[in-house]
Amino acid sequence: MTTLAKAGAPALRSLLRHREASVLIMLLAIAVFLAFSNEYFLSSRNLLNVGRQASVVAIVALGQALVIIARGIDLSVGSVIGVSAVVAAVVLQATGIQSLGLLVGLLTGLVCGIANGLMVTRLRINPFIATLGMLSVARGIALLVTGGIPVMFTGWAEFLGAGRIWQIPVSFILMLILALAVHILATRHRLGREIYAIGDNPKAARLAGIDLKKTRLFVFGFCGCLAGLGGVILAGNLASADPNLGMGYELDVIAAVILGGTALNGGRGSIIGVVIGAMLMALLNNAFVLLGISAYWQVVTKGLVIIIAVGIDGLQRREDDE
Amino acid sequence: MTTLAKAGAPALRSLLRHREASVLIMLLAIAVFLAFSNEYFLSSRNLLNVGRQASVVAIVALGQALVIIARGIDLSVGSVIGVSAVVAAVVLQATGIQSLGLLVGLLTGLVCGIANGLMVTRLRINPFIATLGMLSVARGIALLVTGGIPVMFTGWAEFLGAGRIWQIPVSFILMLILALAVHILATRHRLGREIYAIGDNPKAARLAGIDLKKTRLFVFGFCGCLAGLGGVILAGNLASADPNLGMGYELDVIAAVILGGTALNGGRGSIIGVVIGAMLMALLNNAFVLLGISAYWQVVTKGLVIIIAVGIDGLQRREDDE
Amino acid sequence: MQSATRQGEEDGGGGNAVPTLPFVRLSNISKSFGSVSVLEDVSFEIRPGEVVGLLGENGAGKSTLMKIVSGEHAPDGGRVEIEGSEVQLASVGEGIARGISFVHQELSVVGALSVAENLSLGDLPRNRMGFVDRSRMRELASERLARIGAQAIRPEQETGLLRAGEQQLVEIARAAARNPKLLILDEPTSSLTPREVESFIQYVETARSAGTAIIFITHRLDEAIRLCDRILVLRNGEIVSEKPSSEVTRDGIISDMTGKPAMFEYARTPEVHDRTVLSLRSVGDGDLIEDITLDVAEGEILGLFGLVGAGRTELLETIFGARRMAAGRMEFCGERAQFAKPTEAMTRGMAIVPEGRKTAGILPQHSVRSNMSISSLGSMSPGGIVDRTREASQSSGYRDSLSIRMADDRQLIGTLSGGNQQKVLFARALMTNPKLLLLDEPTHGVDVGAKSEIYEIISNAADQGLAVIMASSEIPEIMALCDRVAVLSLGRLVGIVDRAALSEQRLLSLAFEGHV
Amino acid sequence: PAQDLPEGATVAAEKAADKEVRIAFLSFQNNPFWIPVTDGAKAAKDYLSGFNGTVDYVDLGNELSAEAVVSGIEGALAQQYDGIVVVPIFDGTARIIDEAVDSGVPVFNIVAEGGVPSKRLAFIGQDATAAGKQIGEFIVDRMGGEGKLGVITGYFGATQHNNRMNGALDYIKAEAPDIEILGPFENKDKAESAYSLVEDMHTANPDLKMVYVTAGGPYGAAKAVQDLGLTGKVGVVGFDHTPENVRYLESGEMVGLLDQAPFQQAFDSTVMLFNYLVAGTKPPSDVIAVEGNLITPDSE
Ligand SMILES: Nc1ncnc2c1ncn2[C@@H]1O[C@H](COP(=O)(O)OP(=O)(O)OP(=O)(O)O)[C@@H](O)[C@H]1O
Ligand SMILES: Nc1ncnc2c1ncn2[C@@H]1O[C@H](COP(=O)(O)OP(=O)(O)OP(=O)(O)O)[C@@H](O)[C@H]1O
Ligand SMILES: [Mg+2]
Ligand SMILES: [Mg+2]
Repeated sequence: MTTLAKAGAPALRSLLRHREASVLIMLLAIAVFLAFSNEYFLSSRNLLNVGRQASVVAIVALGQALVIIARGIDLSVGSVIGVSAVVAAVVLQATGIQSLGLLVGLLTGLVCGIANGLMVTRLRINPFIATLGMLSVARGIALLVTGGIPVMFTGWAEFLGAGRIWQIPVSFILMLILALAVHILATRHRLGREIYAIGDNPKAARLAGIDLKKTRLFVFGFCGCLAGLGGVILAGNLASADPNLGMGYELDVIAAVILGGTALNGGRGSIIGVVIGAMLMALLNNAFVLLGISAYWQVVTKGLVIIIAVGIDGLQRREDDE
Repeated sequence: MTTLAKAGAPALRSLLRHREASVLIMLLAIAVFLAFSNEYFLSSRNLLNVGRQASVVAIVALGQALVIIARGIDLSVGSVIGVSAVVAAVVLQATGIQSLGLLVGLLTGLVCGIANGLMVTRLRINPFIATLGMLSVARGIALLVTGGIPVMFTGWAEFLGAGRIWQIPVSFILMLILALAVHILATRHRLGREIYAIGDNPKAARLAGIDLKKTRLFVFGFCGCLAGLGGVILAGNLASADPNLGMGYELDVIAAVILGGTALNGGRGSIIGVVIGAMLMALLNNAFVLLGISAYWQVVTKGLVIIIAVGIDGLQRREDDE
Repeated sequence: MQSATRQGEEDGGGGNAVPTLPFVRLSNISKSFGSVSVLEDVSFEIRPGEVVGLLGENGAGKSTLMKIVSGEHAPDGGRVEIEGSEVQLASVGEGIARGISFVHQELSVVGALSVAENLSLGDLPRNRMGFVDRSRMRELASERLARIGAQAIRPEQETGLLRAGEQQLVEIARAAARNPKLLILDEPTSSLTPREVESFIQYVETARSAGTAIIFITHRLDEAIRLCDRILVLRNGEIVSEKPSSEVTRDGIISDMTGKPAMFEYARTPEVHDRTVLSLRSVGDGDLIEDITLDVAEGEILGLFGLVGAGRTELLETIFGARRMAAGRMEFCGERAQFAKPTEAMTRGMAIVPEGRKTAGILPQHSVRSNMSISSLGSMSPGGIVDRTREASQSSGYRDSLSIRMADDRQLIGTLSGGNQQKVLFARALMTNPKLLLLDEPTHGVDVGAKSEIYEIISNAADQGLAVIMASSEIPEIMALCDRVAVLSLGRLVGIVDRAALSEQRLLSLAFEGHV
Repeated sequence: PAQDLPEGATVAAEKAADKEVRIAFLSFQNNPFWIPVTDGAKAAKDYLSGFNGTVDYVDLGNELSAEAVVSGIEGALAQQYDGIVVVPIFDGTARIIDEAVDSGVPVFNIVAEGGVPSKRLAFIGQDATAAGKQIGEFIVDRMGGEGKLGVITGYFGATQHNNRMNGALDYIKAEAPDIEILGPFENKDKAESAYSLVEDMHTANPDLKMVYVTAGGPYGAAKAVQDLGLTGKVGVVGFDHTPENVRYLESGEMVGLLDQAPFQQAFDSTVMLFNYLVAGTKPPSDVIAVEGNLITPDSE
């Protein structure tokens, strides 16, 4: 334990025991810094912007977190965002039925997720490889469906992506609701507890009568579905579904999950942490715009902040791992 | 076990027991198909081109394989490729000393790798996060060093990257030599054996007297150094060191390692498999050009081949894991 | 086999007067893994209210047989009948539904979940909304823990933070909670304290009178004789004897298990030692142990005794550099020693056979040979490249001298029985030519036959001048082997007993010192 | 206070502002193309400082995406800038641009914009399809209407890349049906990937005549031509007068390079926006086309 942990009041120390604490501290530190260095930072408009910018990453990260807690990983989320958005937009354009477009978007994500899940559970393909394959396949399908040309996407999707209710972005509200729901699922629902169990000790979980395959299929499907929703929101925000939408999102999403204290080898992680992680990433980008940091320093800073946020946690912990 | 394994002769069956076998079969299948469908495929020139195209991914994957076998992961290799190349080119431009440029390139990679290793061993940061941070920091440094402008890089680097000895690309020869050396290191050298032990059971390895920190530091440093070499080769091939060089390489490199049968959770993997994995990736790109596959289908096919190559292996194995 | 079954029928029921239908009947079960045949033509049955002991050497096939009963493995041949009808259980879940609960040999609790959740895992209580009913879950947990006398464990605790023994109790409580018709206990007592064993035995008695059939696997023969109605001995996958426990003797069981006449009870004749190898002065780790002062001489076997949690493992880890020595002073071979990591301890001449073969001992994806040589690669790698002929010859040398039984030393270590795996770990330690050998529960989960061979290995090592520190919970083995015994309680040294003064009574009373 | 216009700029400020006028200039920074853009913005900043105008150059990072543009505009609105110059590049930025304009902040698009119409004040830049056609004409002429043309595009599905590609290919298919087109293949803007693609194309098509690279990394293709000893036999065409590209123009592998006058785009747009804010002067038209300057070895 460092002096930091020793000196603190008991409350602080108990806070520090949570893995997400160090990221929260980082988040607050940056926020305080920004509040002093830019007059606009604390304006409600800017704060809500940050919330909106975090929301897609956070929503997709909710699903990713469950996948990782269950000892999986989903590299395909970025492409699933893309394919869900374009399929939804194409269907909407063809039929004009808003609800159908939305539904098809979620379904496309779900189908991709289920396909990932089946590859992992039935074909026993390593999740890294299975979803890496899906990353390519889903992107290819998005290109094929659209012929490579972005599709207009307005209506409900635009409301989800860009709408505001009393100034609060709809996507941010949606993210909060979903985070709450997934938090309850993870901590209070039987399924959630079983997800933790199979991530921590798959063998023990199986012997306790938990259906590993069904549960894994669920987490991949759920993650895919949230990626689908993320795609609809993102495309709605832009009022346009680009087949390249979401490219590279997988790293941001996984980083948010792990920054939030979820263990890559499963069994541990909190939903609150995931939201904090996503917020940190969005706040960083906001800081770059507000402070006018040059692009190259942005890249360096981003890396350093990630390292420091997690490094604080590592330093204060003992060598308990091996 | 499937009928495939049952029907085969004992030799085939013993081959199939190796995890890399299914990828090798895929590689051969594509090669045979190409040999029949394109007259140029079997020309020595084309085969050597494929070898050259695979060589940078393969060289970097050699280091990555050791990292993964020791239960780590290095997401920063793509950026390390970039930063090593530009630092080498800048030093060469400033001093004009060929050997110094080359040396500095390797050293830059080494330093990045050691930094990764220190973050993992000393600060106990999860390797995924530590190297994700480095991915950003190293790229940022590459951009800062060059101001975003590619730097001329000729001389020895160009010989390594684009030179040929009796028609055989130098980088391919280098890759073969390095693969042999790393193979010997992994299977015959004490250090290699200890790397496998650490990945297999870190706790037991520590109590058996293996210095975990030193060994982990070595693998990260070695991986960084090979990424540095990869950067020099890649930049040399283009006679120009672009600060964006190597962007996105990490996924290709990790895919090659895992396609080659290395387990993501450590302790298992072969160097031959890694080379086969890298070859498969290069062959695929070659196939797209030779067969003239239509644009978007290229993307879909790449994903499918990856899935199938590993899926064959999963199908023929029993549920032995959990 | 037929006769054995009939005999079982006659004597079946033990204390139960009413002859009921057998709950489970196995007929002519066989099972092999790959080309290795593990069970051959095994038949037996068990009735409600009966406690059957299943004994056998490591690798005899006990756990495998039970996995077939519980639905985890499918037999290659033979019939499984439950309550009179033939079944083919497809999964553990089906077995559970049929009333079969299995406490596995390997710990299988979920560390990340609370004790209460572990106790209800697979069947979490739900409220009307479908969410976990936490207060109900906690109630259930307290009730279930109390049933096996483990009310000391708090239901809301994170299971991963409990001692191994406590985790074992959680597992037993979970299995018991299902009110099973058949309860299978695979070495349940191996990491329990004497007191915990007593409460556990009480539970078994209660369950028996409530009509539960119980199969009890153990390597502790006395416990088996005391607890069971009937004792079955398995050897090389075949049932070799089946008798009411009133008719068996220790020696009889041992010769059934090993196929050899009962081994001699090992008793070492100590030699005179003078050269001190290790000396500790007021050593502590700043956490769980403190103020430990003791000396170990060349050729001496020093026992470390204590209750679970006394700090024996921590002391060994501190000596070995696997834990930070926060206080005190250590001298090794006359020189000051303060190791930052085990590597340094090993280069100076220490070696350890750790507690927890699976978690801290073996390299599961490595061959037997690699497992043996991993600590000695430095000495057999001129120029860094491992001399494979030397490695092979060293390996086969230890294979002979420790009589490790296997087909080929290039097979995976996981394919060996527990006792043989343990011998491989001894070979690993001895191959480094240490001056001090640290042993932590060296015969944990090892059968009688292998045990006596391991005793011989330890004793031989000491005779060749090695200093040995052996932490053990088994009083008989401490009595048989040790020249002196240091007793720890709650992290402190409470006494060192010389061989002359050694008695079970004395060790236990010291070990309980400080406990209320 | 009259000031001299920097070289390459064509629009002058009309009058000084009474009250300070703040303009946010949002652009990316990931390859040499952006350097003259940045220079143009900096020049405009210096120039307008004499007219009571402030130009803040805001870097949107090194990864080009619509989301980054949206976040950048949102940030600029939160900071209450009077006007915004932005590089929207993608479809999907129209909505936020409209939002800015509706809230009274005019937006000037430069370099490239998506296909969806928006309420932006004006767009200055090159029409990607027209530029593609311009290159297509050059290719047809250079190939003499026949032979094999390899096509390497940056990202499948990227609008600008698609338009440049299709602008050329549609023209070629219509005007010179004897030209056989290989591909397109994706190089993800990577020079090393362009290198390998040219290697493979030439292997499978020894009679390859030209290679068209629509986006990043044309010099990789040129380097492959050089290494294969095909200088003079195979020509590469592409975009942007970066030093790397120009080097191969000099050695002969690169036969045509179209540029986008990036400095002028950046400077003129900022000053026109300033004039609009200060004097209400609208830009001369909605779309101000920047004529690409096609350089060839002969024109050097
Ligand atoms: N899944 C498996 N694959 C291959 N071999 C196995 C498997 N499970 C058990 N074996 C082998 O079957 C034999 C019997 O093992 P089992 O676990 O039943 O023995 P046991 O009697 O329970 O021994 P112990 O007292 O050590 O627990 C051993 O040789 C073991 O190596
Ligand atoms: N107070 C404690 N809190 C948490 N864990 C403990 C505590 N005391 C001991 N443990 C853990 O319980 C396990 C057994 O304890 P310890 O090693 O001290 O006992 P021991 O005397 O070696 O007994 P045994 O080896 O028989 O388990 C160890 O893993 C140890 O880390
Ligand atoms: Mg067993
Ligand atoms: Mg212990």
